[in-house]
Amino acid sequence: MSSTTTKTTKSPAQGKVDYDPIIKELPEQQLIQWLRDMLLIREFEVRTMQSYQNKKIGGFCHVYIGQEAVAVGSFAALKPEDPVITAYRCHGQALARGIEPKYCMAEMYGKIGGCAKGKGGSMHLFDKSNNFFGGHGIVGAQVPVGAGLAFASKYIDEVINEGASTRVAMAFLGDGALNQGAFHEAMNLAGVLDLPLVVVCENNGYAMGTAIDRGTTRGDNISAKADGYGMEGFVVDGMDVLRVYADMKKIVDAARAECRPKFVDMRTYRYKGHSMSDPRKYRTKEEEQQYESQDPLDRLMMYLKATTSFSDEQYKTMNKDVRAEVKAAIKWAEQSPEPTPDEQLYHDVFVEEFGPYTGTSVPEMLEEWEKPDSQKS
Amino acid sequence: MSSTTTKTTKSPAQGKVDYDPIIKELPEQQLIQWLRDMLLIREFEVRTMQSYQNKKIGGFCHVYIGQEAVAVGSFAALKPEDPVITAYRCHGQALARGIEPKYCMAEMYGKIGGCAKGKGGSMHLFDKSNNFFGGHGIVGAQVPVGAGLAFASKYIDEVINEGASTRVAMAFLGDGALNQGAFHEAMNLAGVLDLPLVVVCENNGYAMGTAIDRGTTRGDNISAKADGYGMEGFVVDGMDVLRVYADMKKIVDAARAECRPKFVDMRTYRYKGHSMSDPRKYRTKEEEQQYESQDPLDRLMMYLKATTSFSDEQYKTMNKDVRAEVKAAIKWAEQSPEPTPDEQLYHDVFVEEFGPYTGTSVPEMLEEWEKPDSQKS
Amino acid sequence: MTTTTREIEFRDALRDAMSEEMRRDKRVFLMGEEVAEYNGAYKVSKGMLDEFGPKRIIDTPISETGFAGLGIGAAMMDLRPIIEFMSWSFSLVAADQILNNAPKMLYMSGGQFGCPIVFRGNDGAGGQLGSTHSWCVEGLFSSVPGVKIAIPFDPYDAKGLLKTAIRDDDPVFFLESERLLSTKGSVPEEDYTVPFGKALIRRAGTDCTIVSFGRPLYFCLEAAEELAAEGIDCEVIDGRTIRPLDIDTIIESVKKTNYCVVVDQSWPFASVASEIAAQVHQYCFDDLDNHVHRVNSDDVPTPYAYALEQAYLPNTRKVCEAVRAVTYNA
Amino acid sequence: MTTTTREIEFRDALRDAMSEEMRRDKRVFLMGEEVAEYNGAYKVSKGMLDEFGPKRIIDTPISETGFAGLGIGAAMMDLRPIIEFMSWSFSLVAADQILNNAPKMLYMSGGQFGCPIVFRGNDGAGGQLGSTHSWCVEGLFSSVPGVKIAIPFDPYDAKGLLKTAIRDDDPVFFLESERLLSTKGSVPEEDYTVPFGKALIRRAGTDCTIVSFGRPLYFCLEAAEELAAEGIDCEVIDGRTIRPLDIDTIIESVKKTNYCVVVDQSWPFASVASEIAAQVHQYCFDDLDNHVHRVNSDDVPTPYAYALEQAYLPNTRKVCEAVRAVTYNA
Ligand SMILES: Cc1ncc(C[n+]2csc(CCOP(=O)(O)OP(=O)(O)O)c2C)c(N)n1
Ligand SMILES: Cc1ncc(C[n+]2csc(CCOP(=O)(O)OP(=O)(O)O)c2C)c(N)n1
Ligand SMILES: [Mg+2]
Ligand SMILES: [Mg+2]
Repeated sequence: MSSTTTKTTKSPAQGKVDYDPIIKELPEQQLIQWLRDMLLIREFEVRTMQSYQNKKIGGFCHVYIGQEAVAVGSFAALKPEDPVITAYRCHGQALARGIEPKYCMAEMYGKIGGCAKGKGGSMHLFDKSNNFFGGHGIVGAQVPVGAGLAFASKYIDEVINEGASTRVAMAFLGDGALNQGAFHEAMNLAGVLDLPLVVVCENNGYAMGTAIDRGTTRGDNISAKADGYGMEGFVVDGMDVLRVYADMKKIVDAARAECRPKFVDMRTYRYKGHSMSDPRKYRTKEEEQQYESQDPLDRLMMYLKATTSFSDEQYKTMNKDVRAEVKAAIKWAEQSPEPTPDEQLYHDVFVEEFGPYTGTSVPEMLEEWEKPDSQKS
Repeated sequence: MSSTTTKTTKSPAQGKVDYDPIIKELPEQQLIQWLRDMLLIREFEVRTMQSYQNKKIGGFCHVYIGQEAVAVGSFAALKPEDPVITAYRCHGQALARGIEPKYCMAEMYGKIGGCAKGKGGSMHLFDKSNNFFGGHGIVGAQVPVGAGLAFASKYIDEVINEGASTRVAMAFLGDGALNQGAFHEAMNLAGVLDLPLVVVCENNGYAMGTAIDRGTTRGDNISAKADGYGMEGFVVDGMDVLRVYADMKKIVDAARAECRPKFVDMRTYRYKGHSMSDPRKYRTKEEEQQYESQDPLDRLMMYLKATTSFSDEQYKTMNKDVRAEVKAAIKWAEQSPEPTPDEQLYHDVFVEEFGPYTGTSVPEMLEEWEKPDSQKS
Repeated sequence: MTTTTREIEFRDALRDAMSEEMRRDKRVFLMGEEVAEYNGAYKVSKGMLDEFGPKRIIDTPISETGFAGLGIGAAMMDLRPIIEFMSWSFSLVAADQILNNAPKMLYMSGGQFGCPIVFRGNDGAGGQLGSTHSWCVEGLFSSVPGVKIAIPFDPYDAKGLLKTAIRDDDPVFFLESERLLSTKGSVPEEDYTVPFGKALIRRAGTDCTIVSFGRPLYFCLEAAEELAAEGIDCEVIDGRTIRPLDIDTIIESVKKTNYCVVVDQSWPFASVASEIAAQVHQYCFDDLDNHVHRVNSDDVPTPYAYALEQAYLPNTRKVCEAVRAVTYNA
Repeated sequence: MTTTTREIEFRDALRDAMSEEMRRDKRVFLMGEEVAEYNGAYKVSKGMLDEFGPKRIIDTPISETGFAGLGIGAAMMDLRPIIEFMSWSFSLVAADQILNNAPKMLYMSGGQFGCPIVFRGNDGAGGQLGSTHSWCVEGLFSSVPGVKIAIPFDPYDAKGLLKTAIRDDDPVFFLESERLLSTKGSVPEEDYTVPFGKALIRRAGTDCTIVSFGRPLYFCLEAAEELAAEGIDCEVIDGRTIRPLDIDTIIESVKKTNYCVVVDQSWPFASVASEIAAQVHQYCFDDLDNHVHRVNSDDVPTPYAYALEQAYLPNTRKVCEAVRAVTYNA
């Protein structure tokens, strides 16, 4: 069999577990930063839910609570220049990739200060400066686009810069997206074209109300699908950021070195409903509690406490800090003006100006970044 | 592993090979019939090519020469009431399934006497009376439709007739179609819905000019893909009608008994180009000769000669007979009138008559079959 | 003859149509994402799994090409599938099946295999769903011969048209607006159907003809009231089905009013509004006192922000303005 | 200034455009089924693999959704992909990628990610290819904002428009007719481009305006000759790009001729012809002496049989009849 499957046993909800050696070498500051990153996502999403309930946010809205370790651990294994792409459950990835919360929040508020000037919305967050290629609403459709990011990374290095391929692209999809043709075609293309692509299935066990076994063959071991594309598949415990990082680091490094695709069955759980209107009748409270008892934030906290001098006091400060940051983001979003139809409706449709179309421009978020270095403030 | 792969070693090009016991029990007449069926396809296709060159046949035209054993052996394993569907390389399947050559030929000639009144053409042959559901031009698109045939077979038996599922649907696709999303979605659906569907990949090693290894991951063993859908996969030697029958009989019987899908990697070869305009530069003469030396007609002939009293004389008669049948089909096609725009252009668009649409009616081929039994001549 | 009626929601009307047809005809089944155990993403199929069981109310994975194609195969075997797209926005991944197979099967097979199937689901902007989720597929799909396309406006039509769709021997695209699902209306207790290709004059008038389908009819009717106060008496026509299009009713009206506005929720270019405008000019060339005016969504991707989306969609103000303009009252 | 020209085939013009742009700009690559080793199903990319190698001329499996999406991702990273559909008939399986992603990426990302990509391939009826293989996708796809759509008529435009498409920062659908690939025409040796949104008057005339795109222009020009003999002097306008549409040139012509016929190879309903008809009525209401006449394919699936297909497609006879009818010479 060309595919090997790394089984990671579930780690118990306690600090001392048998982590990979690379974890032990990580500086304390790094671990603390990850805790903060996850906390930021959690807090951001809690506020997102409130704002949605208060009708400040419209449309469909899918929060990331429970899955924080996936985005934070996975991106820690990437270089900043590696492109990433995901589906509509994108707030966590956007934040973990480095977009400022205020630009995300303003986007969901539909304000001009949003990362897409309020035109994209919750499902369509983008950040070019952080190589974050969205935020995509159609299930599975981002996976071929992700293959394109891998292709272009390699092409730019090899054809344009006449060197070796240096980058890896990462494409996320939900377990429900495994059943879209787009996923399948992208997997095969990545295989035949030797693309440096890590396909990460955020396997939270449900596609809306459909448990994976009801909708997906080989739901027990979806890496069997990767094998059909001659692609190595890995199972990773997505509820533990240290395991995510340790496993993903190896996988990403291998994809980079071999210039070949890899597939990850990232086992995780969404604590909340599919979207804001979902009463979650399709699963039990017990199941939810079981996962909540392995909370990725708690697990990292316990590890930190067990292995470093990280204190409750420090955690409190961090917490306060994060809350303040999110609050500021909300305030900023509230205060950012709405885009006006006169200026924005026909803007960003085409790059070129013609007819009623007024060309394009980057959002405020990127104005600084877009400037040539010499002009940067 | 839930999938077992039956490896069939290539049989040497000689009469006495180690066939499955069920082959030995077959009446001689059956074997002779299969030889005739294959010969009919071969002869039909030779004439098709001539007619195409003589511009009697238009559009795209894909002949089946070399693959005859697949259609003949596979359909021998089915019951008449089992529905089948295939791609655009459909002449062989249509004939093997029982459609009269004249209706196929007239269709390709674009005549009113064709199985689709000349509206479908070479890629879109249909025969309702033989449960032959086409003839489909878009690569891969027939596989979900095939899943629907399996679904309906089961539904009619179980829901409408309140009994047990009795039928199996068979869907063919080319190896190139493995890379279409439609194939993937249909495979997964067949798995989760427990459909009695046999998916047969006619693996002739090429999709137009693309050798399977260039376009398809796991081209060495495509059953690995079936495993990703929890589906049993089998390799069958498609150059030997006796092996095809023996293996397919077991596979079809199992699909019927279990009411579950199966996947077949049917190893075969198309002797001619992809379509009439293909110079076959992408492969060697040696390779072609190697396959031609295992010709399915020759192999069955040798087996017949080795195990029965079948004589060269008999073969000659059969050959003459078949030639006459195809010649008659061509004559019939030539003489059949062209459909007239006045009568046919707006006919068969909608069942109902309205506006310019004149309703629908079955082609001549089915007029007799459509009658209630009491009125049949 | 007295008819007992009930006041029900649009979504109930859809469900009643499906349930009643499923009781009449065992060949009818419902398939789609979340239609069974979840009771439908928008609760249209609520309770149907309980009544009909999992063999007839069938949850699918997120495989629109797969289950659309499956439905087509089942229809070729003379079942009567109802295939739900959670949203027509998601039907693009199944475009080949629904445009290349369903509408052409009868023709390609020379009359052998019909395709009696209904595809249905939400169509049009929901509320800030953004660019990918706000498709009005009628703008694209109505170009294709071989399908019928229905757009119901109220619960009465939702039920009556859907029953017609299910009984129809040809493929039907049934386009429901999510924004209408909770609206109410009265519906007879008795079995009834609404025929395809028969427009309904929702408001009679003499000064200007307004033609629309589905949700924007609300704006048209509101506009008509507003305009009536200004002395412009509009006739509002609900086309009901885009294919077949009841151009006769439209022509008759325009011959009377001499003015016409078409209100269409999709993009303007090569749209249903373009077609109706072209046909009205064709058949009423000597009757028109101004060119047909069109109200569409703006010719840009659907924006998320509330103000932008509101500006982008047809609304009452735009209809009023178009009527004033066409009748030279601007 | 003297311009050296060469007489080349349409397919050579396409190839030259791609090759020259690939020499100018390393970001340009060509991807599709059989484009490399097979030299293209229609030999458009013949020899390109030899010149540019397998990293820039890339064969794909039969995965239109996959490689269309791949191209979109690459374009977001500022490469300039040319994605060949062997036929636009096969683009329906990729409809979501090309309609939901490419044209909306810039808008959805608020100006962050453009999508400078060209999708190209055969469009329209070939010759007896039957229902599934004879799509004129402009009838559907032109409805969607965010794309540009070009339809070249001769080798000069094929090359000049394709170069513009490749250099364009926005997504372009480039629709080639298989029936034109072997036609010849003269093309300058020098680098040149043909701008989008500028129609070309292929034949000047005073009595009736005929508007068309791509292959049917042959029929229009033939018809114009035939009609000239009858004393009807037609102006034949080649729209060149459907989006942007150069309505100004059309209006100017109609204001002069007072009559207009639109000839469009796709189905009639909600087509490009409907749109042009609607706009001509809108802008030339007082100038038209008859309603705009349309010549389309018949509103039925494409038949295979020769006689049926010929009856179904636009042709010179139909154009003549339409012009006679519109000018009251019937
Ligand atoms: C093609 C398509 N079909 C249906 C939908 C509606 N839809 C949105 S999310 C979703 C469930 C996806 O589940 P999964 O992929 O597991 O992601 P998760 O929500 O668990 O993150 C569905 C059915 C869609 N957006 N696109
Ligand atoms: C979606 C789609 N893409 C491309 C084509 C053009 N095409 C027709 S047949 C073919 C090759 C198919 O090869 P395979 O599936 O192996 O079947 P074979 O010809 O070997 O029988 C291609 C690319 C098509 N018909 N449909
Ligand atoms: Mg999920
Ligand atoms: Mg093949």
